[in-house]
Amino acid sequence: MNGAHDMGGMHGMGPIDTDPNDPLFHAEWERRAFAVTLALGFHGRWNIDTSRHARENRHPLDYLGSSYFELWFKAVEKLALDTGLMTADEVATGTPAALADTPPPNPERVAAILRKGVSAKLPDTVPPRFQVGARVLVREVTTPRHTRVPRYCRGRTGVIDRDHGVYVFPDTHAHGEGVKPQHCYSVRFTGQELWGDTAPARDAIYIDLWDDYLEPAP
Amino acid sequence: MNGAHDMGGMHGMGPIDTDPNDPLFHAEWERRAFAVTLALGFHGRWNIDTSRHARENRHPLDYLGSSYFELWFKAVEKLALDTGLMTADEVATGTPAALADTPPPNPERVAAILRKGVSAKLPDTVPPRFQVGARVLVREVTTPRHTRVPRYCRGRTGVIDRDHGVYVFPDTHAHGEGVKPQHCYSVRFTGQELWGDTAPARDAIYIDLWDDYLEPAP
Amino acid sequence: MSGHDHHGDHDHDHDHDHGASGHAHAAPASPIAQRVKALEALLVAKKLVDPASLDALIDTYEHKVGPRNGARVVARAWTDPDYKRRLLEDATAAIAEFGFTGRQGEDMVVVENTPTVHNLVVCTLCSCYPWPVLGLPPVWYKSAPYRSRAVLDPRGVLAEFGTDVSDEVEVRVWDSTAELRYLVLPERPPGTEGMAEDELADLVNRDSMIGVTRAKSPAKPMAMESTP
Amino acid sequence: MSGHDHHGDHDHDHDHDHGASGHAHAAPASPIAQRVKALEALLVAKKLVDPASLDALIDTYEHKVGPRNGARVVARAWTDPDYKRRLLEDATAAIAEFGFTGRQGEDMVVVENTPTVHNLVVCTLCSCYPWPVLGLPPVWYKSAPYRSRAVLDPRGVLAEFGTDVSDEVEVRVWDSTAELRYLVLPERPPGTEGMAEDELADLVNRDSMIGVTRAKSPAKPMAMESTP
Repeated sequence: MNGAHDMGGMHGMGPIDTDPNDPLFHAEWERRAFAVTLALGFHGRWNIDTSRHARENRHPLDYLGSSYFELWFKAVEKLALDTGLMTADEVATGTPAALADTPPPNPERVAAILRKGVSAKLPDTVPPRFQVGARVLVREVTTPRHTRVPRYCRGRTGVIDRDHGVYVFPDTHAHGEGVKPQHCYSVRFTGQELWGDTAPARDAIYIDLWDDYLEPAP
Repeated sequence: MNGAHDMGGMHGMGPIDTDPNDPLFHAEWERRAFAVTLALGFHGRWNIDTSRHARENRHPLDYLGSSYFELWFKAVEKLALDTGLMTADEVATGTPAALADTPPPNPERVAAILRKGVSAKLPDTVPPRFQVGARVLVREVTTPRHTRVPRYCRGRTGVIDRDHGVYVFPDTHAHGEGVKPQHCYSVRFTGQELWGDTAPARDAIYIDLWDDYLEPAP
Repeated sequence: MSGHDHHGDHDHDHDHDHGASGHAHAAPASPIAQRVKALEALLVAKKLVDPASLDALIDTYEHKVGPRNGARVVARAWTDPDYKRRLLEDATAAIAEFGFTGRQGEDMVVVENTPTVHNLVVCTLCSCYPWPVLGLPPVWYKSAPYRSRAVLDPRGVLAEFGTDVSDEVEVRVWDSTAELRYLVLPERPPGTEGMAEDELADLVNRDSMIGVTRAKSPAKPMAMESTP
Repeated sequence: MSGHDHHGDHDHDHDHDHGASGHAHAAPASPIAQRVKALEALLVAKKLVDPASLDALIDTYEHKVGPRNGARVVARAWTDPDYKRRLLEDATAAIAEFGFTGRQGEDMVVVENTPTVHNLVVCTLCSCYPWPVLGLPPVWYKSAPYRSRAVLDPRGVLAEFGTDVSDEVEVRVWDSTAELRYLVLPERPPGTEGMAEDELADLVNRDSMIGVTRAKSPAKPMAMESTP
């Protein structure tokens, strides 16, 4: 979706708070929202792409006006409701109507899950559509659904810098439509291609883009 | 500037309130903010492009979180301060430190000013860079300053549909750098050029663009 | 307003809200209302604005200049082929024949709806709108939902206004990014043969000249009751 | 937070705020704090989450996993050319040699700063960040000012962090739009010849591995006082 989360290139957002001692959490509820988000994810009812879409899919005022962990909280609450992990009635009353089928992972199991991670890399069974060095044009992808191609590079031409291999395709994965295996590349764009002649001649932006976002440059 | 005002193509803004009986003004202060904005403009201390930039040049949360006449009010207050029509001290105390040099126009004079308007059209002394029917590419113009080329058409190709003649160029005019006379055209873009293959094949978007925004399509 | 409804100011307007005593009972003023009032008072005290002129400005655009102007232009174009030709060739001059000129309508373009083309006007970057023929824009025209989607999904926007446009019809969206102001010339509704210009003008509402709706159809004559 | 400062929650953290009685005096909880608490309580009651696991998750990412991990990787690369080669060729495997693996670092890429290239990492679309080597991202990394400008004006962003990059140097910005996670290998500071890996790791701070700063220079030896 073309939402407020797609921020690359916006003006007017103000200065960066560069304080190196700014804490990671500013309140206890942020810690808990963070932990609850990870812990509920262990049930496997949604994937990272679904989760990202739940955070970004909101009115720009809501997105920009919410702190980061507020967005996490709003998203995990919605995901838990949408997937039936809990019901609106339970949230309203604070009382469980049903208990979990399977016990949640204990700390040891959690540590193992974190160490292992969930790679989005898939077996290399699909040929790449582009070779390193190829000039590619980023297709216009306008969709109200989840996508990972930023607006600021659409319609622009870059060069394949490296082929990361085959990865899960977020545009389908976020919506329960499978992983659609395809190559993901780091594509190099000059700053001037993206921002015009006033950009420094030596700047380049590298963006990770999937086969489905790209076509051969004319 | 790439600000929240440049809304074409955004998702997530919610439904349109299509009620045909929705009033033009929702409170008396909106009427007064509207009238004060027009009346102060009669002093000629700023032009419409300066005024538009004063409205749009703010944090996206401020822009999206303000009602339309709130933006007008914030802008006219800033313009009056920036141009010295009033001082911050006068605003703080509510007491005039100095009176206007010239009396403001009375209602009869205002009516005449409104009837006459201020055309941005200039004498046809500059040749057009493009002919009707020419294919043009919209240049990437990224600037923190005022510009009227929407992000959604930058880097895209269209066709000159009509030549409106020579007009004031807002990108310089907004910043007190003169009118830079040049042709302004209505440029036709297909919906698919702007939004991709999923757009209806028969849709077209016409955007008014100046010579400086365009180059011949390759 | 440009954002969520709850960010707009939908206070009831107390201008004409008289209680039993015959006096207005105003709610406490909002912070923005207070700031606007203070600014106006300062500017009046500094003699930078004439209070009578402020009232005249409001009266002009709230009550005098409005879509009725545009409707007269449209009705004339429907009934006078020569006027229609002039209107499409040089809209500014043709509209000036009615005396509709000036601010935010200095340079006009009229785009014609036909059986194969439907036009829609928007200003994605702010709220440019042809004041001399339509008055001030409605809130929705200035709002984020319309400005964001009119160029992206015009058929969806039209559907929201209850306007169904066939896939065979080309939809043209005009984004008012410059100082040209656009007026849509709606199609003349069927069943209006022989109607006078004034009657026709009654069928032309504001939204049809922005292009989000069609002109109204004439009221159907009442079916005669059969006598028992 | 993603917007203005005043939209973030900068409540003082009362965890360790003990009064004379030895008990914490908490301020009244904010609405969001109450909602989070209520959700957690419900999920615990439903046995969907294990309270001990929640505590462990927080402890892991607040205290155990952090930039010190990345610093060890960098210091090794500075001192072991063979390790550096492996790190640039297959970052995931080379980093796993330290046992730094897993969530949000499953597939790593390391980009090297040189006298002619300066790298900077951002995630414009959300806040992707290499957790196993850097821990959780700082607030500014997740915020609108950084995400909007890192790709548009990287030199301006670097200047805001006090990092001056010569016009002769190519600035490369890596936008983490996919599941690759990027770590910058900073240049080894001058004056560190002969320093041990552990000492070198002390010079490698978080921001230098995101690419917004350089690694720290070693503290200058104290000038010896001349005896009177």
